[in-house]
Amino acid sequence: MAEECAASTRFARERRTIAWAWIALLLLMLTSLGSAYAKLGPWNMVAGLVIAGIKAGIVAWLFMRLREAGVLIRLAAVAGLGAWCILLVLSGVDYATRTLTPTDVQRPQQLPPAHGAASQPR
Amino acid sequence: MSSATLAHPSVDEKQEPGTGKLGMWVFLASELLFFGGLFVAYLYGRTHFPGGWAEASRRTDVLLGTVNTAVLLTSSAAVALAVACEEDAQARRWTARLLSLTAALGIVFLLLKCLEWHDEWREHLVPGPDFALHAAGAQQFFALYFLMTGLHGVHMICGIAALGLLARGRSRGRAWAGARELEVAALYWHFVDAVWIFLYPLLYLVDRHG
Amino acid sequence: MTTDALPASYLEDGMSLRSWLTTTDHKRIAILYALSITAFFFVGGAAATIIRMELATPAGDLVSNDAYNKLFTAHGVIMVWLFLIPSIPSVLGNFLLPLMLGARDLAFPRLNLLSWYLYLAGGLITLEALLLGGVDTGWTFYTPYSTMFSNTYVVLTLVGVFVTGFSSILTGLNFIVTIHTLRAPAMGWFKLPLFAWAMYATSLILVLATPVLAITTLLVAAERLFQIGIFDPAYGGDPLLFQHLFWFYSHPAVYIMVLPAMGVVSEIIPCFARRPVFGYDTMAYAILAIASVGFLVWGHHMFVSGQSLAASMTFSLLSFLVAIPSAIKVFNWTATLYKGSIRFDAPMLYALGFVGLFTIGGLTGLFLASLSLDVHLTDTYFVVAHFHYIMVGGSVMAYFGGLHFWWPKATGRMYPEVWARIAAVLVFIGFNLTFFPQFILGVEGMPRRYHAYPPQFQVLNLFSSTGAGVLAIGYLMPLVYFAWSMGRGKAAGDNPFGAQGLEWQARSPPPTHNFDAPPVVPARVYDYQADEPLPEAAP
Amino acid sequence: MAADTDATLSSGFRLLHAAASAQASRTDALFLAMLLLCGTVAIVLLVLVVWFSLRYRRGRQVDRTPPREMKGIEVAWTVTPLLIFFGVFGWAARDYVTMADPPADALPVSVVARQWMWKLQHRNGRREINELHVPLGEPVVVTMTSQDVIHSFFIPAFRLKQDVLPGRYTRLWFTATQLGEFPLFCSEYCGSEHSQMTGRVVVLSPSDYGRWLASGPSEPGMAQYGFALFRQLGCSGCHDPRSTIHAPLLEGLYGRTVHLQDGRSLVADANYLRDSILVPAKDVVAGFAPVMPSFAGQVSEEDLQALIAYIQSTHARDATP
Repeated sequence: MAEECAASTRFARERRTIAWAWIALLLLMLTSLGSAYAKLGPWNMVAGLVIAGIKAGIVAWLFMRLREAGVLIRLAAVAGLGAWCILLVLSGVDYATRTLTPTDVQRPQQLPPAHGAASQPR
Repeated sequence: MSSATLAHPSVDEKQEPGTGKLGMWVFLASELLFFGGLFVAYLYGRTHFPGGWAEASRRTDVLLGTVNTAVLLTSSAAVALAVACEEDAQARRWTARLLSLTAALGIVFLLLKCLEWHDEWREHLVPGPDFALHAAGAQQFFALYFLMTGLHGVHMICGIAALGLLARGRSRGRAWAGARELEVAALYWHFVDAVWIFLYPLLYLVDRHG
Repeated sequence: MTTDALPASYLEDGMSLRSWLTTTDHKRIAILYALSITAFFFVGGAAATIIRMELATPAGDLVSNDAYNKLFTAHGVIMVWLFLIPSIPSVLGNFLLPLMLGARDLAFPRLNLLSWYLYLAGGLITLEALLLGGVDTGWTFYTPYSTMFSNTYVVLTLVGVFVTGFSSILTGLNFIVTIHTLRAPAMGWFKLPLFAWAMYATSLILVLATPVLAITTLLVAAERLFQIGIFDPAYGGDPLLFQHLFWFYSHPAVYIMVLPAMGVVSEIIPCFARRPVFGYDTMAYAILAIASVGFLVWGHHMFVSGQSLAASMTFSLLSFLVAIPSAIKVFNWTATLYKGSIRFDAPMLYALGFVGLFTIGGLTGLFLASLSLDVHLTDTYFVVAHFHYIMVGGSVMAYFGGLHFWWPKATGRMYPEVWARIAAVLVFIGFNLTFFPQFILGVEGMPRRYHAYPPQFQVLNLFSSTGAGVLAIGYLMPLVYFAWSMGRGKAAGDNPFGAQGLEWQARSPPPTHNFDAPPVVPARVYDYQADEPLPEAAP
Repeated sequence: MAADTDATLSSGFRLLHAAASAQASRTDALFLAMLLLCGTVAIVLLVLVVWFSLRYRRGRQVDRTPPREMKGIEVAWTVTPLLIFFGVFGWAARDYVTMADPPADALPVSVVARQWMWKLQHRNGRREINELHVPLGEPVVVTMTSQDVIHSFFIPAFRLKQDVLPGRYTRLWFTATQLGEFPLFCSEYCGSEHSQMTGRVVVLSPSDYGRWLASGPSEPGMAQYGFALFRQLGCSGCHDPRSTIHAPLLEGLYGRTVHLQDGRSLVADANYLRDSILVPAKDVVAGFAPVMPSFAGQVSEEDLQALIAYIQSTHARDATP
């Protein structure tokens, strides 16, 4: 008997967290929508991404149960995020510090003919 | 030394509790890198052509986008509830219904998405010779828009198929539709939802006040 | 050969084609991989032979320039994705990992079979693209040439690469979960053989880097079919964005190719020197360091490509850091030989060859990591020689060493020792004769991927082409005597080389469920005694 | 550092190609330092491996008591390479930075790379194809862009290369320190004739350079440009004397009377050449099949004139291959 009521209280608690998480997600979505209409300039993107980060955090922490997951599962999640950040940060170093002197592309008069290749293999 | 008991993973990995979940999490890490490449391309475009991208983003249908996001967040909550119900003796009977609800919400999402794509196709927003907008980078935005939402759509279809199968298996009490398989499928669904959570602001909310 | 009391070995456990093609036994899947990558190895090798014959003379007179471009692309694509990346992980890793961990099979046996079918599908698609007319963009698919100016089968090849990449992601996933969950209970992380460590680190890279290749091929295909304007400057795209995404995968990919080789060598040298590996913990940390720092250095491929100065400086510094763990490993292998009792069987010859050639490959990598030297040396034959020293001198030598070392375990028969040693020496000589002249060609400024070249480079190119002939013979010999040994090789005992490791506690060839009795995990890993006499099982 | 250090091991054999620019001597110095450093490390390791292999081979009676664990040596051979690497990184980075910013008074040359040729233009409009004349001892900055794919402007003798990208400018600067002619390569794969996209850099004394710059026509040799097009459009595939395809020879065609398939005969003038390129089936030469594809829509006016100028320039020299 004892473990049943323990299980049912656990289920009740679980149900409550899911409900609250769901409401929080919807509210965050609306704030994100609202923030887009405010004139924040570059901060629009930052706000959008921060709110999305919080929503994704809720989904991962509660729905995907990272809260109770072992260190191994958390490591897997962090490893994926970390690798992507490396790609972003280091290619960002290039784009941030590149002195770009763009010029319009001087298209040649015509694309070099494919030496009479009838079909254009794709 | 104690003689090592031989770990006997029988043909399907039922024996070892953690392998399925760990396997899915490692797979989701690779999926995160898969979408990550697209997000890097997006950030390149947006930082180099803010004007063109803002104008192009205003042509996306923010209402449908927001409704779709709500639908997907609800479906994510539903599948989380299904996983919780599966672990509770009394509530187990709700699992199959909640899974079907999640799959149904997924289908609703895809239908709204196709509707949105059709509108954009009609307004000549599909990159090509007769592309409507002429701002620098606008065509690039819509190209990435279709690529990202298309790729996300493909992942949705896989998720809906998996959840549908599990719902049917669960309602018929099949062995392969147990709590562990359900949790793994739910992890995948939450990931697809998390990707959309990032797609929503990046594609629809670039610049609404302009 | 197996006493009838014990169950049949995995080879005789059902000989029908169906049993082989629907097997989920990791050992059979390893054999399926071995056969398929050997086939692709000889296709890629054939392309290499024609290239070397073409380059024997300055004028481009053997094949037309388009044919030459398609040949070196085919050589690159096939060797990288269809041979090198799957070679050690999918063949030796698949076969040995469960055995080394004392497990019955990998964590997801059916996923393992799916990996092979995906690999085969990807390989056949790539081969089809080749037969239809080939692709001439180089294995690097640089835009805007690959997206706008090449009228060859680029998209079809990219689909092949995408599918093969997906197969290697699944293999990586399988290995990571297996090493985490299916180790024998007494086998802690620091009792894992270094080969298992290498498989773990390689799998991390496979899982975290290959998806970026997949999305890059998708973007190139989309750009080529629908002009999405991500890489095409006319629509505001940036060709360097492609290079960033491509090299983010492709540099860790070269560690995917060399780390398993390091694992194999770390198993062979202690066994034939009868000495525990020098500094086991450092070696394990070095493997993880190579895998993780390997993600930070891709920009050294782009020093002259128009990348910003600050980015080039950052990547150059990080590239020097990634050289440290590799240096440590080479020092540790050399130190392992100290006070050993060294035997020069074929696996040991290949392993020592690996140490020598990988050292030269690694050191020349330092030349390319230094910024001002790279401005002169990149895109020349210096780079071609550098990566061939690491991939062919390193990974292929170690792969052959591993094949010889575990051949008795896989087939229950010994390979012919004398012929194997001749082949090893021939490969070593042929390799050096082929690729060392290319270092000098690179310093003198001969650019890469040239169909015809100025006459002053001919002498060294002639050396290189003759060396390629010797190398080709060296590679053909194992094909012959391995086939011979399948039929009439001497029966090998369960542990012909007196090696440590759980795989040697199983029978040769092992039964389908690997161990008749649960293996005993030794207290210390690589517990070799140099001074005790060797069991006389070996010839 | 003498201006033109040559690392010549023996008199004949030249390890390093002639160093003909200020940057080249600095790069060569670092190259030699690295060669010595890495060479010693490689030799030390080789000697160790061979010595251990011989001394401790199986069956040889020698002391094999296992050595005690030496943590110190492991730290040593981690920290020492680290310090050396920082040194090398700093040296190389210093040179790289000087390569990256050209002096203000450098002589500007603009380069447009297109599939399989280099088009260069000097300050006063003097244009060249696949050739670059530069003065000795004066810094020259080359500003480059590409019309199609990525190329790479590579001069081995100057130890310099720089990729040339479409849609943006990239720069490369040097100070030539040796007179003479040095090969120019394209070192980034750019398609079928990547290996033909070569040229030369000619270093003249400042006075000769001044005379050369002022004298030549501002237009590049139209015939030169025509010849490059003749090859690039594939005409040489058929009309080249060595070609296996049965096509009329164009050497010295201009001004010759041509007998056509339908019995007519006419003098091969510019219009005839122009029509034969755009509508080949109109005037088929006697004894030849009308298989030539039309190039209408693929060649602009400027290309046509260049092709015709090229054919004019071939005036009846004997068609030796």
